[in-house]
Amino acid sequence: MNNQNEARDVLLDLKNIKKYYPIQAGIFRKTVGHVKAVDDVSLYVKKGETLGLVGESGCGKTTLGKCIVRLHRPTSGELRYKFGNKYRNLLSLNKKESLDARKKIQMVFQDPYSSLNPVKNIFTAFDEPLKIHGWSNADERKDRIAELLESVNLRADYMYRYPNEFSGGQRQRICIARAMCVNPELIVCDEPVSALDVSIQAQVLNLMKDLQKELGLTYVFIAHDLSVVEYMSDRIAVMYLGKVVELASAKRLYYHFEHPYTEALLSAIPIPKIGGEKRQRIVLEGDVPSPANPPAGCRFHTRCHKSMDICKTQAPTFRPLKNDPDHMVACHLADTADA
Amino acid sequence: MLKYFVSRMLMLIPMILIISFIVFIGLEFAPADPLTAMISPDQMSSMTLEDMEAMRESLGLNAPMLVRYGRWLVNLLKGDMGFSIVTGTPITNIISNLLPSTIKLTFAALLVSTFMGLLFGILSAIKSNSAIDYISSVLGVIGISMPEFFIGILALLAFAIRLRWFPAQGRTDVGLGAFGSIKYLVLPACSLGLVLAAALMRYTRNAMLDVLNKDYVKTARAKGLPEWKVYYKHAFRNSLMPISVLICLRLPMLIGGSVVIEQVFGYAGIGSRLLTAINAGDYQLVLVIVLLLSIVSLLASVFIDLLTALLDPRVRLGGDIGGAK
Amino acid sequence: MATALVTKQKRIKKSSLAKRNLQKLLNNKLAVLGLFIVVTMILLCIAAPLLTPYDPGKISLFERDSAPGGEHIFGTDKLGRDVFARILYGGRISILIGLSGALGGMILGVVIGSLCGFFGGILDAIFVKVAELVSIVPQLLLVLILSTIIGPGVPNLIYVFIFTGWVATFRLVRGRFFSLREESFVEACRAFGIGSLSIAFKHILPNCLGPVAVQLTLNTAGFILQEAALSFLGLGVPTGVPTWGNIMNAAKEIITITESPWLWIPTGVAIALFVLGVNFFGDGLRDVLDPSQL
Amino acid sequence: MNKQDYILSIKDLKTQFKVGKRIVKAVDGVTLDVRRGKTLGLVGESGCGKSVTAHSIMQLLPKAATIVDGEIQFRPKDKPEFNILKYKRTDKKLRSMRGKQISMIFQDPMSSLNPVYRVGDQIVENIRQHENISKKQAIKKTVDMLKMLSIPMAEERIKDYPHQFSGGMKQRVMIAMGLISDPELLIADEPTTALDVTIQAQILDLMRHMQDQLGFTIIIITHNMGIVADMADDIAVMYMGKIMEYGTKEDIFLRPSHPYTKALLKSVPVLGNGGNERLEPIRGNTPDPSEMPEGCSFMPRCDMATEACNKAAPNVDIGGGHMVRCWHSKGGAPHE
Repeated sequence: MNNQNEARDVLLDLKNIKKYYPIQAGIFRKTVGHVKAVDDVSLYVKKGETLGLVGESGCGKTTLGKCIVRLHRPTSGELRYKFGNKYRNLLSLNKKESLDARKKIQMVFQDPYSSLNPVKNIFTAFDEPLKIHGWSNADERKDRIAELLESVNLRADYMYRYPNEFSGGQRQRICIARAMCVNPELIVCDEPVSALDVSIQAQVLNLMKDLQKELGLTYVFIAHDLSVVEYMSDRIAVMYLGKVVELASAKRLYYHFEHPYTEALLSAIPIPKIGGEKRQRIVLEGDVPSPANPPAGCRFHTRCHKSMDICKTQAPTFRPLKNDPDHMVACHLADTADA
Repeated sequence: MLKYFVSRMLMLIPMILIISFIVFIGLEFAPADPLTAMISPDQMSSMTLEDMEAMRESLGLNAPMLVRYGRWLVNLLKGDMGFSIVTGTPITNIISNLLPSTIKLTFAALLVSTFMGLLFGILSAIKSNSAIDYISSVLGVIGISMPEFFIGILALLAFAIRLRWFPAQGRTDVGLGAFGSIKYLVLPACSLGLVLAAALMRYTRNAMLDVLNKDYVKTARAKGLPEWKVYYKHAFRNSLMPISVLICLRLPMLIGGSVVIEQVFGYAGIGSRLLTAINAGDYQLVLVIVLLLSIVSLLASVFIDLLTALLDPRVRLGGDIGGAK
Repeated sequence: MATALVTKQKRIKKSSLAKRNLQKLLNNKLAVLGLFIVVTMILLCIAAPLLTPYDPGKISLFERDSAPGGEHIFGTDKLGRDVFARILYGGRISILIGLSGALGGMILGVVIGSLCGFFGGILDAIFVKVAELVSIVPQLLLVLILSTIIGPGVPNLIYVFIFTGWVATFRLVRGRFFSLREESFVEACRAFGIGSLSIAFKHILPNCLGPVAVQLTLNTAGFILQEAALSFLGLGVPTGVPTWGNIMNAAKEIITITESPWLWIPTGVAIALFVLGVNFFGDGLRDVLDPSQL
Repeated sequence: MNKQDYILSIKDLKTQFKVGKRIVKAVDGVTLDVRRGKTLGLVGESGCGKSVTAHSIMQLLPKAATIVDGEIQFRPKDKPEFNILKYKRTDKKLRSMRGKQISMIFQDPMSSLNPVYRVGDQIVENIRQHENISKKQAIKKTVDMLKMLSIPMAEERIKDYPHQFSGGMKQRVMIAMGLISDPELLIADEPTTALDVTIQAQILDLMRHMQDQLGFTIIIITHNMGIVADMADDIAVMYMGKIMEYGTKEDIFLRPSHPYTKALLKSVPVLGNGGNERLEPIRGNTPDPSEMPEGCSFMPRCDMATEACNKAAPNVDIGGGHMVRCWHSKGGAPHE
């Protein structure tokens, strides 16, 4: 595996990540079950690429993102990250290493309004992380903050303003600048544009693309909007009820999807174009089942338009396709290597 | 719902135990001989010092504290609350004579304040930023800023002494029918209820305004319902839940206030008896009254809480409040 | 660069959050009125020796129970003490009790509330129960037992108020912490590896201070009313010390109520006016700090 | 076209909000015709006034808002037309129209249903407000409608409370409530914004299906250009309280003429392009609605802005009812 990682220039390797939340009930808060928010996910992120994570609400994409940034601690699994040329499990670091790792992996959050502390000005919001991560000179910090703000196309003297003086788009740019203040290698972007107006979304998306090119950043880009994810990502992982059901390059996914859920998701997205080829519309029935009590077998079988008997009992494994080992699917129908 | 009810009731038990324990500790520290509180004064007068010491031993007064606490609690549950060390009457008698009057008073005050608070609160929410709203808002702040007893004294002076509409002092149930005793209740209950009414009004106004901004109120209007139906059926019903939380929170204050108000009006309730007991150093009686009033306020809060839970299907039908997502 | 820095410094002053809130507060007429009442009354009480030549405790049997007018603006009480002087000097103690009780309760409530709100767990569970207990026993009764146990006196009354008054602030701070600790800005702090205590006290707590300040005004008002009620019953501050409640104590008798209204009406009005001022100010503060208002 | 072909004609609607001491012109002179039996998509970014326009039609505005000017002619079938704005918001005439001839569904199905009443009762309430029928009949009608909207086990589910429904199901209930009195116009204010894409597809499908069956008119309000492309026959693009461009779906998507419409279309990623084409963002921010620029409101962000744009732009018909509010579209073709 390590050789394979080296060959692919893998920066972050997720192995069998699970995140279960206990459900407690009664006066004695007895655990009566678990919400399986993320259930056995294995993925890798290559250096310099953008891995898109897409899925509907409750599919576990945000939880997975927060596990990567270690805001949540996975119930089990390994998070291997490449420090220099050595892979280390992020979940078994000592205090000093852990702080160092925090410098490497940062996050941009969904809601630009709650991402900035309303009672602190922008300067303070940047200053403290810089101080913690070794910027001891106050003047250097100030110059760094000015530089960061300018890099996201904001004026340097905005640093003395308070968050409520900025629009949503400006706030999100500030958040991106803040995430970058410690020179991270990997940024997990959790729905960074879903709270923004359409005309502002493009500003932020383009800014993120430019920064990536300039600084060689690696992104994990989480969103529910497949068109945005497709625009941003090199590879896309589609999640459903805590599991990754399909992983393929962005270019391939749209035309060569294998999983019926991907198919339905693609067909459900309204496209702002008319004419062109007529898309076949697949309207899924029913609602997403509760992750506390997922269906047996393939989790998608209750809504799947191609469901077979085997799907009800046996969960498909997540395997590479026969003709394209970089394209992985968890479906009994897919023509996978070992099927 | 049953589950909710039962768990709510079960939670009462430790609360009552803890309160009673605190009260018992208070009793321990009280500068009085516990023996005098346990033996009837008639019996006491015929006893010698040795007898009393023997009695002490036999009553277990020298036993460890926890044991005595247990015994005291059992006695309380049996209805044996001991004797007043000052007047020598059994406390049970005092309580059973006076507690109902106080409960009547607080209940009447609760009714008055709920009625007035809801009425004016809803009015000023519906007519927000109008003259009614402005006046009742100002009156509301003035209301919560007045000491209860000051309101009481003013009411006494105006309605009882000057206008002579109501009796100025005292209250007795003897020989009076239901209507007879209401005469004595009106002024104290209104003075006591006024402060809560003001607080409730301010709160109701905000709760109603909050609910009126909700989407389901817009839905109700979009159906073409007349305004009164929108207010009554859709807005008011939903604002009751936060309002009842406030009532629960304020109930102990109301019961505490009854002590003051009874004093002002010379109303013969447990509150004014409490004061006499404190001034006379009748600790056993003081603590039993405190315990009982606390329990009354606890029970009343739980009762209101359950009542509102009944209104909310999310609680009534159990499961988590968030519901199916 | 130097000029750039100067303009930056200017901006700090210009956009300081506190200053803007102060500006909003000054635009709120009721809040200004409330503040005016409170400050004026406090100043009057402090300046009591300048305003009245009388000693509030000096008994003068020749001038017993004299009606207002002449030398005594508000008349004298049954022992011939000047009522106006007693109200001014009494205000000192009543306000002191109310303010320090509320401040002490606030500090206690903020500390316990933020610890419980941030760390949760058993600590939280215990304090929630304690708070429930303290709030379910009628506060007046609680104060009654406590002052029966530890005895009357100004400091004791303040302790009792602190002990009973932290609950509201505790609930408030704890609740704010519970919702704020899920906010993204807190998660961002954690993602940077900022320590828990720093997050709790430097990042979350400042966001709670607005509502805490409002609660402080509510508690101050409440304690002044409670002190008055307790002393009115003769259970608060020892009768020798002039407080607003103690002055009102005379109005327990119907004869005083009807025949000597100067003994209790001015005092009652003083209490109501001061508490009204505090409440107006608190309401204004709440409006200013309400994030839903622009 | 005949006047009767338009179910609704809005003329120069102006709705203002009072925020503190400031006046916000949320809707600033909207003129719009809605074709009977068709779907009109009202599209724009947040704060552009699209929702306020819809709420003005129903006169369901919050208290801080006032309609200061304009005319909204509503032409129900077989009944005389009338100007909605002639009546006060609580007028009986309007009440009998709301929920009967014009229905509305809102953005957030989670909060649009009253949590303390049974779902069935909330729909029955709507029927009985407008029709004098027995409760039993009303319930039967409700069940039938829910069945039409493919809610499983409708007979049982009408006894449930809103919190027992999922988001998509709640929105179905809202649609049922809207359609139960057989309205002529359904106003859907961002009906799928709070829902997941697969559920969104269900709801949009359902709305189309019901329209085919019952033949009502839809005004769908959204910020999503994809949804209007999917649903609408006619499209109105709003910006800062004004309609910038109005035309058929083909006009807007194949021959967009207003710089704002063009910019909007270029700034959203289109599925299947795989990130090949770089998006072209609209520069700057949406201005504060209380500080509206003089002249054309899009001018500060417009690449084509010239001196002329300092004056309010005229609304020009560039052919076949394709209206554009821009100085540069005079005479039909925008000149560079």
